[in-house]
Amino acid sequence: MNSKRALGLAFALTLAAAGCGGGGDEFSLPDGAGSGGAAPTGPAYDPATATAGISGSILFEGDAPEMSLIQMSADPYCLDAGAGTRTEEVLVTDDGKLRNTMIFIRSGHDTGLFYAPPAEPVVLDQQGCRYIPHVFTMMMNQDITFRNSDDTLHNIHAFPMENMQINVGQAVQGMENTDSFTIAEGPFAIRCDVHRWMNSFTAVFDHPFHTTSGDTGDYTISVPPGTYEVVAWHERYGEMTGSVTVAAGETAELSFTYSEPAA
Amino acid sequence: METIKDIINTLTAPEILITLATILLFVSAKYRHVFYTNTVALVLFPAMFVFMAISMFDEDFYLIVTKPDNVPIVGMLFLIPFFTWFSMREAVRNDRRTDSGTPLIEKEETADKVLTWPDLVYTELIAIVLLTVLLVGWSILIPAPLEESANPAATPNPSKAPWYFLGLQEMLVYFDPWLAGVVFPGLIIVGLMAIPYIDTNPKGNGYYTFKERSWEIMTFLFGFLILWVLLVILGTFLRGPNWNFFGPYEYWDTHKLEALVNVDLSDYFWVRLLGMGRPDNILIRESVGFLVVLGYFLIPPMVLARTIFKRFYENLGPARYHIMVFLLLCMASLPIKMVLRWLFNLKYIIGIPEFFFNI
Amino acid sequence: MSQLKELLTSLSPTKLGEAIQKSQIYRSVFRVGVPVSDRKRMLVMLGNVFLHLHPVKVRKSGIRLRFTWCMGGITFFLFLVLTFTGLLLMFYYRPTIEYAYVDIIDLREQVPLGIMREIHRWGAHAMVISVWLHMVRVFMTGSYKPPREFNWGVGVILLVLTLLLSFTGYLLPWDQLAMWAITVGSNMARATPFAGYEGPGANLLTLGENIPLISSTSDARFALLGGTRVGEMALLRFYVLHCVGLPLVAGFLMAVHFWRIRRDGGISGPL
Amino acid sequence: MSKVNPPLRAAKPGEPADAGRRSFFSWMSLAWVSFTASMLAAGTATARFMFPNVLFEPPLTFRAGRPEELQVGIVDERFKDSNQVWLVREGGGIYALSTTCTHLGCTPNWLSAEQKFKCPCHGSGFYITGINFEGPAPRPLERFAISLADDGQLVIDKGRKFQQEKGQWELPGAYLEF
Amino acid sequence: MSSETPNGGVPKPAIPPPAKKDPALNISQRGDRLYDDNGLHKWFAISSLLLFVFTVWMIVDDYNRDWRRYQRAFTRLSVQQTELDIAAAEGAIDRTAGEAILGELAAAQGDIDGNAATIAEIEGRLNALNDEFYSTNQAYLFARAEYDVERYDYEETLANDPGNAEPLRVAAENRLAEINENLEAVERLQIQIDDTTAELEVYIGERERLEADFLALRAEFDRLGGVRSTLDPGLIRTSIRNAPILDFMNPSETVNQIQLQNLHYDAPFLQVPRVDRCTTCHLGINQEALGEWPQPFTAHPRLDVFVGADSPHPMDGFGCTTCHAGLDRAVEFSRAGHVPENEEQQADWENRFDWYLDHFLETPMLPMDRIEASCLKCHTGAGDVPEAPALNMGRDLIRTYGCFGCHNMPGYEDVRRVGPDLTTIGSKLDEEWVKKWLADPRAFKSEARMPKFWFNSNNGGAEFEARNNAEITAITEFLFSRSQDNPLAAAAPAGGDAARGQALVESVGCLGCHAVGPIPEDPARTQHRRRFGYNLASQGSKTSEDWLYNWVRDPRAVWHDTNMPTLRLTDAEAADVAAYLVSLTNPEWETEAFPELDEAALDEVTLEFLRTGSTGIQAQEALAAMSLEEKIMTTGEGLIARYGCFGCHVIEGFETAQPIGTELTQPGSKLLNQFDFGFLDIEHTRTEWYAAKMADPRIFDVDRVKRPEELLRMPDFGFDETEVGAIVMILTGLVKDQVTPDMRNVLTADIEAGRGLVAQRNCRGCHEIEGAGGDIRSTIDDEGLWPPLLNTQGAKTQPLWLHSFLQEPGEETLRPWLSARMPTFYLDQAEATVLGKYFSAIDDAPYPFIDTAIATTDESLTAGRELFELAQCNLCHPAGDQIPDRDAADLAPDLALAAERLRPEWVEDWILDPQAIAPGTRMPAFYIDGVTQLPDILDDDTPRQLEAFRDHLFLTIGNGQRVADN
Repeated sequence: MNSKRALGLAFALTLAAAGCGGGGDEFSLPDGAGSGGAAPTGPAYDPATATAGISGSILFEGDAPEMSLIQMSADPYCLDAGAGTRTEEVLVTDDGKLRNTMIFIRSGHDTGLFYAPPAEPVVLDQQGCRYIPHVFTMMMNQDITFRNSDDTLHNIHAFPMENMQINVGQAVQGMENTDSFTIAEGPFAIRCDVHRWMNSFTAVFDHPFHTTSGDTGDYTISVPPGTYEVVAWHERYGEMTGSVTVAAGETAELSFTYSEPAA
Repeated sequence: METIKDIINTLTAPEILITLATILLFVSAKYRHVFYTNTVALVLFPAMFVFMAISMFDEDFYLIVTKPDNVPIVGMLFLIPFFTWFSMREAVRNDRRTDSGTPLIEKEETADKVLTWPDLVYTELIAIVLLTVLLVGWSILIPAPLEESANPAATPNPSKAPWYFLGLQEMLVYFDPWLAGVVFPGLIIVGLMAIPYIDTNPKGNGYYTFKERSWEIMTFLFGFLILWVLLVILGTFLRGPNWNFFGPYEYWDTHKLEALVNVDLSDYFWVRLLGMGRPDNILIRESVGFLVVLGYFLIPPMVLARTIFKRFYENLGPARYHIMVFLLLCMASLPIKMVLRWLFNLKYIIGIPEFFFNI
Repeated sequence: MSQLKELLTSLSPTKLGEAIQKSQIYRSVFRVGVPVSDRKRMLVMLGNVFLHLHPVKVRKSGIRLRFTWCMGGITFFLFLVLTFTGLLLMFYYRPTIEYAYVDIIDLREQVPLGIMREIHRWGAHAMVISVWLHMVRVFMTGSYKPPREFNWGVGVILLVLTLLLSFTGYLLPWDQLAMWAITVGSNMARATPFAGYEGPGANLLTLGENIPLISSTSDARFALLGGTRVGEMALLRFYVLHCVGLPLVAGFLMAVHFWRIRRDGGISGPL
Repeated sequence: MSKVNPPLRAAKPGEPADAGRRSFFSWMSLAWVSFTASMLAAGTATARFMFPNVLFEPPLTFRAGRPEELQVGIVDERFKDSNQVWLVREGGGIYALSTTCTHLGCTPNWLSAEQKFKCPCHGSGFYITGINFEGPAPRPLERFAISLADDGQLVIDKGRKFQQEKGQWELPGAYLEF
Repeated sequence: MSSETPNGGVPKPAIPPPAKKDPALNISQRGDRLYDDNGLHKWFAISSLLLFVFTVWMIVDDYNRDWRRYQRAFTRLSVQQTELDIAAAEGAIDRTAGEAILGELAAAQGDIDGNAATIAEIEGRLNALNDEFYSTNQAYLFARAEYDVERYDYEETLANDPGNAEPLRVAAENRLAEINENLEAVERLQIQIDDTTAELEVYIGERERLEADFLALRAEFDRLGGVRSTLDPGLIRTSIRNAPILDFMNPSETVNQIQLQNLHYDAPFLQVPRVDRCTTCHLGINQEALGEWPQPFTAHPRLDVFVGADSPHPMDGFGCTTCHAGLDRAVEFSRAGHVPENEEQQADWENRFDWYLDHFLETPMLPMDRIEASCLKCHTGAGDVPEAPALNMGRDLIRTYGCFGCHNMPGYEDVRRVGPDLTTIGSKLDEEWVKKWLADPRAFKSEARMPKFWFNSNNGGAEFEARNNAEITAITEFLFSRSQDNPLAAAAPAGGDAARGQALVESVGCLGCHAVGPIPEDPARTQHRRRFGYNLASQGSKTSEDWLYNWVRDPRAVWHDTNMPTLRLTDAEAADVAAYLVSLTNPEWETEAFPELDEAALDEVTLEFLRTGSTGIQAQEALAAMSLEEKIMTTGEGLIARYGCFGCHVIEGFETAQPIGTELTQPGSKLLNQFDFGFLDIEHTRTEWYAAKMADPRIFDVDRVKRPEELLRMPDFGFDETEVGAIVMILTGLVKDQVTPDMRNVLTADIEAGRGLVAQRNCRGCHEIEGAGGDIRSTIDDEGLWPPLLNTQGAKTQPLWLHSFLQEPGEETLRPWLSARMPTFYLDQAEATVLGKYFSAIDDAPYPFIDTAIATTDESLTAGRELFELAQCNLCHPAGDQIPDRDAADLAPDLALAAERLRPEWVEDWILDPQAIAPGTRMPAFYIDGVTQLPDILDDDTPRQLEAFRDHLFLTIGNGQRVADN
């Protein structure tokens, strides 16, 4: 007589009220059933608190690789407007510093804060069939304006993985289009479908602590005091990381050295 | 021919038909010596046959009568009057005998006994054989009805209960289903079973008589013949689509309309009599109805006990008397409600649709 | 030749009859044998389980057709016919929605002696009429008066059972007439006071203010039909009642009825 | 149950007069009490047996979306084919109309242009309220019971219908104030 | 009866005289009693008590069902959840707004009390009007009823006896007049009533509005309160309504069921509709919010695809057991056929639910990893089933490995044999290679599709070695003896460069179907499609360079029935490819030598064949008389018949032989007792048997003593675990319970036929069709060089052009920048039409006659030219002869072809938003969200600009017809 029947007999003998809730209590609500999961809308970040600073330069050892001449015969306008331009993959200043390198904070900043995107848009210009600037950084939801200063057809085609792909054809000189990226995403390329050789690199961050080594090869970032993990990124030589601690009012120095890997 | 049919159609309207039948019943009981004699039978029944045969030529009448399931009711049309006539004739002859002092018909033969085998058993065998012949003949001649397969989506119009319940369905025209369908049938059954316990009259036990039991017989005949058999016949032959009334020779036209102009008692009292709107509170609105119904069930027993039923009250004793009167009042409520409906278009005496409580 | 002739003569019906009656089998079955003498006529009544329904002697007035119209006998006989034909029909009729109607068609079209259905149906109608006439006769002759009042009560119950038997039987062919007749008939059950969900008082039976106990799935009509409408369960339920439930009860009460007729002094007559 | 008649003979010496009766009494009463209890239990169990737990009928009640989804004056035909019901919302509330024409049972169509239901079989015409105003239809369209479920959805019970000519359109359940 | 006493003469004791009866005494004291009354009462009491207890036990046991425990728990959880929601709703009530309204309400009440008198007066008037309205309306209704009757009477008499219809008409007329009069009175009253109510509204309207607002504020709170009280109306009430006998009146704990009219219970010869009662315990299955609730209340995953009311498989239409199987009507855990996923779940179930496997249940529930099998019931078409990757993989594997060669399976009746044609084996291979290949194909190349017949688990032992080799030798020599000559067209020219060949193979498109060496695992589980072509590893050790040259140049010339298309390689290219392929060798395979024939073993095998059809002695004699050659021939032929090689290969003399495998039309419904589990210790269910069989087909011969010819013959395909699972999915999915046609997901015939051909030719190797395919992409990293995406292909190309292109793709080079070439598949007319119809059917574009004539205006034509120049299309697109001087990789399709290639309306959609049609294309976007980037032409009206583009393309550049604008 299996267990259920025995239970029934015992039950009958006691003539207990059959209806009272004897249900097993091994069932319980999953935790957090009540509270809705809204995004942390913490207090806004106050730029004034960025009293400390991190600066340094991107050094380059050995001689820079020879940049090849771009063959622009496909488009007559580019042939003369962009005559003699070379690829800008590796540009070294005459005092041995690597240009067009991104520097940004990966961790150490207060992620609970809400970082408002800067009001003024980033401008990506197309002059002489090349992108100016070649490498830049921006924040999510910050506007980016594409300007076509050439008298030929350009087609800006950004290839992010998370964000929506941006694809804008600009046939008329002086045309401008603005758009924005809504999700923070690591470095990705922006290319022109008409002119294969044109490309530029950008990265979208959810905080303001990012810059490029620009033309000088040096950089400074102002941050609130704290310890930070700093990352340098170059389109050909990849990523280097370093960490630095900086107190209020001080500027810590952090430099990175790249070199051409042995053939 | 058409005019006769129209006259009959109008005559068989429920209000006329039932009143005529009741009058006929009481008159025939009063002049039973005249009515219940062989000559009357010899005239009456052949006349019915002839009337039925002639009517067969009207195809509407033919359609209704020859519907297979209506055959037993046509049979009843002949059987019930015959047996009523026969039992009344026996009663009349017995009464005549008791008046003249000669022994009753049954009395003469009560003393001598006969052997069951063969007299009773043999006659029973013959009856069995004859009945089988009747049944088989009937079965051969008339095939059992089988209409199209049941289809819940298609409601036939009219959809009637089996023929022996048509009396109840006819009552539904006048009463709400809870009364006509449940309470009254219950009372009929209980009332029938209570008859021997109410009827304390010792006389008339085992022989036909009318004079000695006129009251019981008249009540029973009125209840059975008029309120049950006649309503069954009316429900079968004279009720058509939308449960409208159709004369025996009338075509069952589904579009025929009867003006539904029945009004509740509360309407009459508040709107028609006092000319004011019907009060919102249910109890107040229906207070009139309650008064009438309670009055109906409380006052008559008191009054009758002192007047007409004085004799009954004495030899029945209070308990039996009140049960009898209550049952009588319930039975009488049907004809009363009918009359109220025919004369004043009265729908409900108490009308509380919110609680499905309407009388 | 003579043996042949002898054999031929012995085959004559009368001799044959005698030979049979002498055989042990015959005598073991019919204790009394052909009731030729009065004594045997009485013994045959007493000895036979069916015949001993009647007393050995009866009053002449009691069995006058004029008096009893033989309505009780007719009703009982019809009941036997209906039971017999009903049993036969059960061999061909299947009480499911898919087969009920087609089985009845089969009975009409191809079942040998399918007329059993007609006999069953007309017998049923005849029985209803004969029961009513039996009631009329018993009432008109005042045979319900003491000592027969209990038997009259049993008779009324039998009348109701006959009507119910006919009512449940009416649904089984499962055609439009049947289904809608029963729908109309069962709609009255919906209005029973307190037990029907559209009857007065039903909305008083609630548990707290929002749990109605009597609803379309828990009232008298639901019990009668086994559902909220005349469907598969109703057909099955009516089939069981019609073939087993009601006949058993009716049979039982008939036995009581016959017994009380004998006990209360046989067919009524003037004292 | 046989009546307990007093013992005729004198009780045997040493045996208390009523001892037999008390022990005797307790057993018999206990017997009959438990016997009747068992019969009652068996009786109720049989009665319970007659009420099926599960119905194999097509469901008469169904849920018909949220009242907010209906617009005033526009006949909602979403449930016309599946459940043979139109939902109509007017200023004061909502009612559910049966799609069976009261003439011979065909299914009328809603003609929004002429704001009326028109039966294709014999031409009966009904207003948006269901009242018949043309053609052979003898009675207005029937309305089904409509109520609001606890989760805010409309519940239509086709088991209970309301006929205008019997004044049932004012009964509770025929109309849902909304 | 004999008179002597039966017990051997001893007289029986005298019978005691009857006891003295003293009637006067009490019944219990009289002498003539057998039992003592008191004892009787005692025993009667005991038995009655027992009866009572057992009756109650019967009632309680019937009542005490498992699902009640779950329903009570579910109600308890729902109540808790509602209380949480109520708290949240209460928090959400805007307190301040509430106070404001209450304040206003007080004020409104104040001014109502102010003019109470006027309000009372208005209400009085209103009541009077209502009363009057009631009576007049009643009069109107009665009049109208009378009118209806009179009108009917008039009509009826008019029809039947028109003579005296006139008076009735008059009566009807007057009645009509009376009606209108009443109606007018009713309407006038109605207007008055409306006015007075409006008047009243002015006073009390404010308060009502405020009350309504206040209620609206707390509407959600009140609603949830209502929900809470219906869920748990109090312990006593819930206990009463669910008590054992009383639970027929409106119980809250009930068995829930779904009736499925057109899905039938899977029992032989029965068509009983399913009635699923799973929702009796799985109460929250279709409530989205209960995603994380504990089992059995968890909501069904992916409610948008399954179970959800508006999903393709709504619960009311499909129920649960159609896909999950199990006993539909059961309401108890084990009887419903729950099947544990793994061991420890089984242990857990055993102690929590007393779980046991119900052996009488033919269809236990499918374990979650086998659930996709049920999709086959409705998705019977050839196409891929969405959301069922394993099932699609199984279908592809069956088509690639040719199971239908030996087993007849539904849907594969007319598919070609998968293996190469052996009638000309001599001209391709040598005997030594074939012998080593037959012995162990996967030793030659790991991705070989040829299954292993010898040296498996039941004939791998040492004692079988000689025998196996003898059989292999016999078969090989038999095949070579029957091999016809198949001369090669030309010898491979010298100078084929392997490096160039490798570059060609990796770029020209071979890797769409073939792979070289092991195939990397890819997450979307489509690597099995890269086995469509034979793996090219160690090809050099197999065929000669000449053969390869001829084969690669024109495969059909070598084998007319091959699926391999030609890539129109030039002779030089073919030579390079041949050189590269021949360089892929398998050195240690070549060094190995196949063992010599052991004649004794051969005799043994030959004897088996001879014994069939003749006695042992005769067989011996025949054997002795046979020469070695004859032995090899008879054995070879017999073995081919036994192993069913003709199932996959065309072999001379076996073209019409019947497949040898068991019939697999309804493997999913095969009765359990028809499976021979042998001595294997696996769970006795269908899925376990199939899995074991697929993993090692000879496993069931383990520990069995069998004569060699009785050994299991199914070869070992070397499937890995996922492949075994995929094939078992198909086998368990092919069940016998029919599903009515309207439930089946049968696509149109065109799409079915098209999908079949696409699968047969492996178009998905390169192209992505209907969302799946493009396997070659994993071998090309530059997105621009991927073969074109074929979605909207039907709406894009003109049927005539597509038809000719498919048959002769070589004529036009559409995309010069692509290195991969569209191969020629030798498609005949019928096959090309099938594909044409298929693509049009997917995009439901008209087929085959379309109207490409364009009605336009001159203004649009000139605008088209301006737009063309502004957008500088000629930067990338060649147009007939002007070819932009950019290297081929940067060129776009030639616009001159547009006129007779593209459909006009597609061109407009393409230019409007190229990314929508082919994500990742390099075509610039000239319209951002419909706004043009080409200003001041046709006043920036996008549709007209698109038409202008189209006119320019079709009429100016191309030579399309222009409808004469009359």
